[in-house]
Amino acid sequence: MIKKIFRKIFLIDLIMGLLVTLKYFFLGKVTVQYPEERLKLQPRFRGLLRLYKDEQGNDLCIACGQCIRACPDSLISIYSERGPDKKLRPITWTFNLNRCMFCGLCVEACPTNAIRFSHEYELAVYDKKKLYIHKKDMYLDENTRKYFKEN
Amino acid sequence: MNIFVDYILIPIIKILFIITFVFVAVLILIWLERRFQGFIQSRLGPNRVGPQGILQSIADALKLLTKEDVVPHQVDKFIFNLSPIIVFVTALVVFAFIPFGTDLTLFGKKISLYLADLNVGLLFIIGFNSIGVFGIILGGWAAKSKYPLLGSLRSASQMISYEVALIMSLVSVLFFTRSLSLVEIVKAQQEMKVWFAFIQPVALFIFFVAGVAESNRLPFDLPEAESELVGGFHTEYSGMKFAFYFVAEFAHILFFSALVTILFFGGWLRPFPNVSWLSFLDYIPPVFWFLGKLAFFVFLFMWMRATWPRYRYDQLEMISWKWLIPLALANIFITGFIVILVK
Amino acid sequence: MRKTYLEHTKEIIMNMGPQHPSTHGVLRIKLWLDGETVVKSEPMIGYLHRGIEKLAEYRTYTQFMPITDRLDYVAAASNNLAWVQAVEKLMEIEVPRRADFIRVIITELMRIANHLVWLGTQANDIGAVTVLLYCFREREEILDIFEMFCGARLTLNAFRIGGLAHDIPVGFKEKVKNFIERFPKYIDDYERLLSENRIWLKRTKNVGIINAEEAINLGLSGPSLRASGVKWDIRKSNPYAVYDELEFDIPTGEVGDVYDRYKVRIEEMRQSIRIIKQALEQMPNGEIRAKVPRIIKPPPGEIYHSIEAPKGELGFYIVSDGSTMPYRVKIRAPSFVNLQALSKMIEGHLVADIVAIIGSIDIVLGEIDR
Amino acid sequence: MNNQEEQKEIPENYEKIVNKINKIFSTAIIEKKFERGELTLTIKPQFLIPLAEFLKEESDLKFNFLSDICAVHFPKEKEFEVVYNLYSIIFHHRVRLKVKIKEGESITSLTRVWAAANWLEREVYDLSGITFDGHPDLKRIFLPNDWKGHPLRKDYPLSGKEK
Repeated sequence: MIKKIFRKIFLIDLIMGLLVTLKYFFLGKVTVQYPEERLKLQPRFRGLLRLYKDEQGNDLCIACGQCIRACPDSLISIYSERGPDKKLRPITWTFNLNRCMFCGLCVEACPTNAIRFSHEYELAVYDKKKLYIHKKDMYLDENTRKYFKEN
Repeated sequence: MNIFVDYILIPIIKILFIITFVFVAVLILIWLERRFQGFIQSRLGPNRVGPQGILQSIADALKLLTKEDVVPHQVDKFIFNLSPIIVFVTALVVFAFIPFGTDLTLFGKKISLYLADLNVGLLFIIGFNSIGVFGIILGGWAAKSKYPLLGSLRSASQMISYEVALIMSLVSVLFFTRSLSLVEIVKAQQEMKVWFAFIQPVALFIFFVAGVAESNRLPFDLPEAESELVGGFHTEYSGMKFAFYFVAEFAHILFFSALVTILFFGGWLRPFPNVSWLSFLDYIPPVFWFLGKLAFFVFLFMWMRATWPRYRYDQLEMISWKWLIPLALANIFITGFIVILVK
Repeated sequence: MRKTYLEHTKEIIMNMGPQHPSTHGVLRIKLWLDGETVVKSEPMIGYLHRGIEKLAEYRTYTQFMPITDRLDYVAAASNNLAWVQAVEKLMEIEVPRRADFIRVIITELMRIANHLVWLGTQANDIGAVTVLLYCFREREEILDIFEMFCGARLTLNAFRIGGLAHDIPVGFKEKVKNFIERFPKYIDDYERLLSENRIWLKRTKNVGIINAEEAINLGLSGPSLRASGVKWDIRKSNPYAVYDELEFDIPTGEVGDVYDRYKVRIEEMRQSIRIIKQALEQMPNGEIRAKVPRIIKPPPGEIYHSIEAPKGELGFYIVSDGSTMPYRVKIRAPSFVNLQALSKMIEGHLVADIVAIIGSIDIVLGEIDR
Repeated sequence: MNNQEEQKEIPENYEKIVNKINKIFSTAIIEKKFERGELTLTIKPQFLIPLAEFLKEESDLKFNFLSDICAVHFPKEKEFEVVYNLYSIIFHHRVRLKVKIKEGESITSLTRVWAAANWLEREVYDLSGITFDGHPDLKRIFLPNDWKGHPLRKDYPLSGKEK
């Protein structure tokens, strides 16, 4: 009982709280200064959807439409034609980044691994039309990397 | 000595000095609080504007200056504009009587480091301080919307109850000084060779708690409790008027830390004034002692803000009426009794 | 509370929300105030109503999965788990044990993350601003673990009907083990900052009391109900996944005030640590997904499956007509029913207590408004 | 909905519930079904309140927790199925009561038996348009008060201008 009164009079519980905050005062920061320092992304990070080509440079995508059916909001639209070698190739491949929630169902549904998530997460644009990404901007190379940056 | 120099030039310089001191101190205080709280929360405070973010509060001030001064239509114009001024002026005026240090001899002229030495200094300060409450009450009321109304009502009752506790704790200190002027109080501590804090620990505790409540700082910051009343009494203010309130709040902190150092920790006296072998401490000019102690108490204000939760409105009143005031009264009787015994 | 009303004073009707710093989302409460004490209150919701149950009727069972993430966006994994297990129960699919263990680990980690968000915002509403930052610092580590596991930090969408989307990556176990060892120390820090603090005790003791019968009658569930002394946790009473093989105990309070709810949730975080530790040790090898047809067409019928979400009993009632899209999905959201008990808890308290009580029942508006 | 095999064998603890109900309300249960470990009883609307009170108060049934109320709309038969999911915290077992009502009919409110029903019924009223008589303040809970139509009906227009 005495200990309780002693604690109550000399505000021990309040001082204990102060000591905790003082401890963290000296323990140093945990935050990352965003534009200069950046966090390391895990390999499975789901960034922007990108279209990939095989070694010879033609599309991996065989325009089967699995991804269109898998997507909850069907944000991908493909117009395809039979190429000279009778195989279906996509002519236009538009992706509506506007309503994409990065759920990854399309990547999982694609039989030929043609679409995968890149590690880009700075996807802000000034005008909405840029969010409807067309085939030429879907590949991951130097000019598309600037696609989101230069605005 | 001609009148001009003594009664006009030097006071003006002192006034300018005090105003710049208060403004610069407040700006640094704002920046320091955000940095300090940041480090406690294991993050960096503002560090973008200027080296280590020092110019951050200047940037804030400029932003507030250029921000559009919104005056909601249903507001009572005159009082709405008047109340920030009241708060700001009272917060500034009280600094006139704070003695920063002993007299300074510059170009052969003895200059006292305080603007005026009223023999009723302390009474004047406390009186002026309670006028500041009007600013908050009128400000909240004039805004004519529900949240500021609640905020201002809360601040009214909080101020009154803690004003009583404040003054009573001072009374027990004044037994030993026999004069209300702050300079005399420090001199009294010098003669008695001991700080009042060691004689009157209870009064110190009450005074400090009441000081925190007066300046609306965290354990008692009901009137502008963000999480409950959105913005408390200054919800409707924006731009320069809001800056007045903000500066006034920090000026209050500065003022109460100064008062605590003067009344309880010997304004500009070096620690343990009577201990002879500590005399090498005399080389440090008295002003630094005063500012050092001031900084410690300001640090304490910020530390409390970062750590403790907030009291509820009625608990706040209960503490003052049921705990602080009876304690202060008992303290007065005991000290009075002891003083008579000693005489 | 003043019992006698003077003739000329009338109650002021105050509007708290929908944008208010402490209503945890777009909740609006209409308050009839007498001075500062609440006479009557009526929560108004619907500001975040997206018609998720209508959406469900026009999407296949796998397509609806990412939308369940958006229900209780603070604890997305438990929504996924409830949905996935409901469909598995409907189609009577047997999930491999390894998948069940990983699901338990992820949902328990999400429970800790949810309680951290709750503790941070609750403490911040009552005034202790630093606890919020400490909680989010620990939560950051959990989100990194999720990012490593499935690539997304908040809306995981990592479970699939019949198992998991993909197996745990290399180094996942070490990262989780590392987190578990350090985490109890952090909880002790929060306790030292808050549990004995007299201001915290004054603000939370005997505030927003609700006794056991009233709570059960009002449909309260989860930590808020256990704080009133009812020992009911779906993980123990109707075990799902592998909870029956793991031992942990269910913390309960006595009075059912804000302090008890605080104590119960803090203790629950410690129990989750125990669960994760056991699950990590006992996790068998093996494949992570059952043989599931590509297009999922459950037999016609109905199913009601509920799990112990961090906020209470989260249930999915699915009526299927044999097609690939559910005929009707009803989501029993714990926050929705818990919020109903709010007006009973608030009566007679001050404005400052409302903030503490809202924080203590831990509501998320995404789940309330659906 | 067709139910395939007629009388699947009901495990004895659920059988106990059915017998207890039949003993008192002999004609209440229209159809009982036991599927995937869940007992579903379709009952006549007028027996709703007495049966609910019985299930709640009965010593060894104690369904004191109303989990969920849901309305399923069948436009072909032009009827609604109001589904009550009950749970007993003491005995950890669940039962589901179903009541079939025609469109436009109303149903008695259960707020007298379980207070939890208050908002759940308001939600069903708001989204499916079934009125519950005896409900303390039956008004819309999610949608604005002047909203026309009830979204969760199957015949609710999915697009087009608001009429």
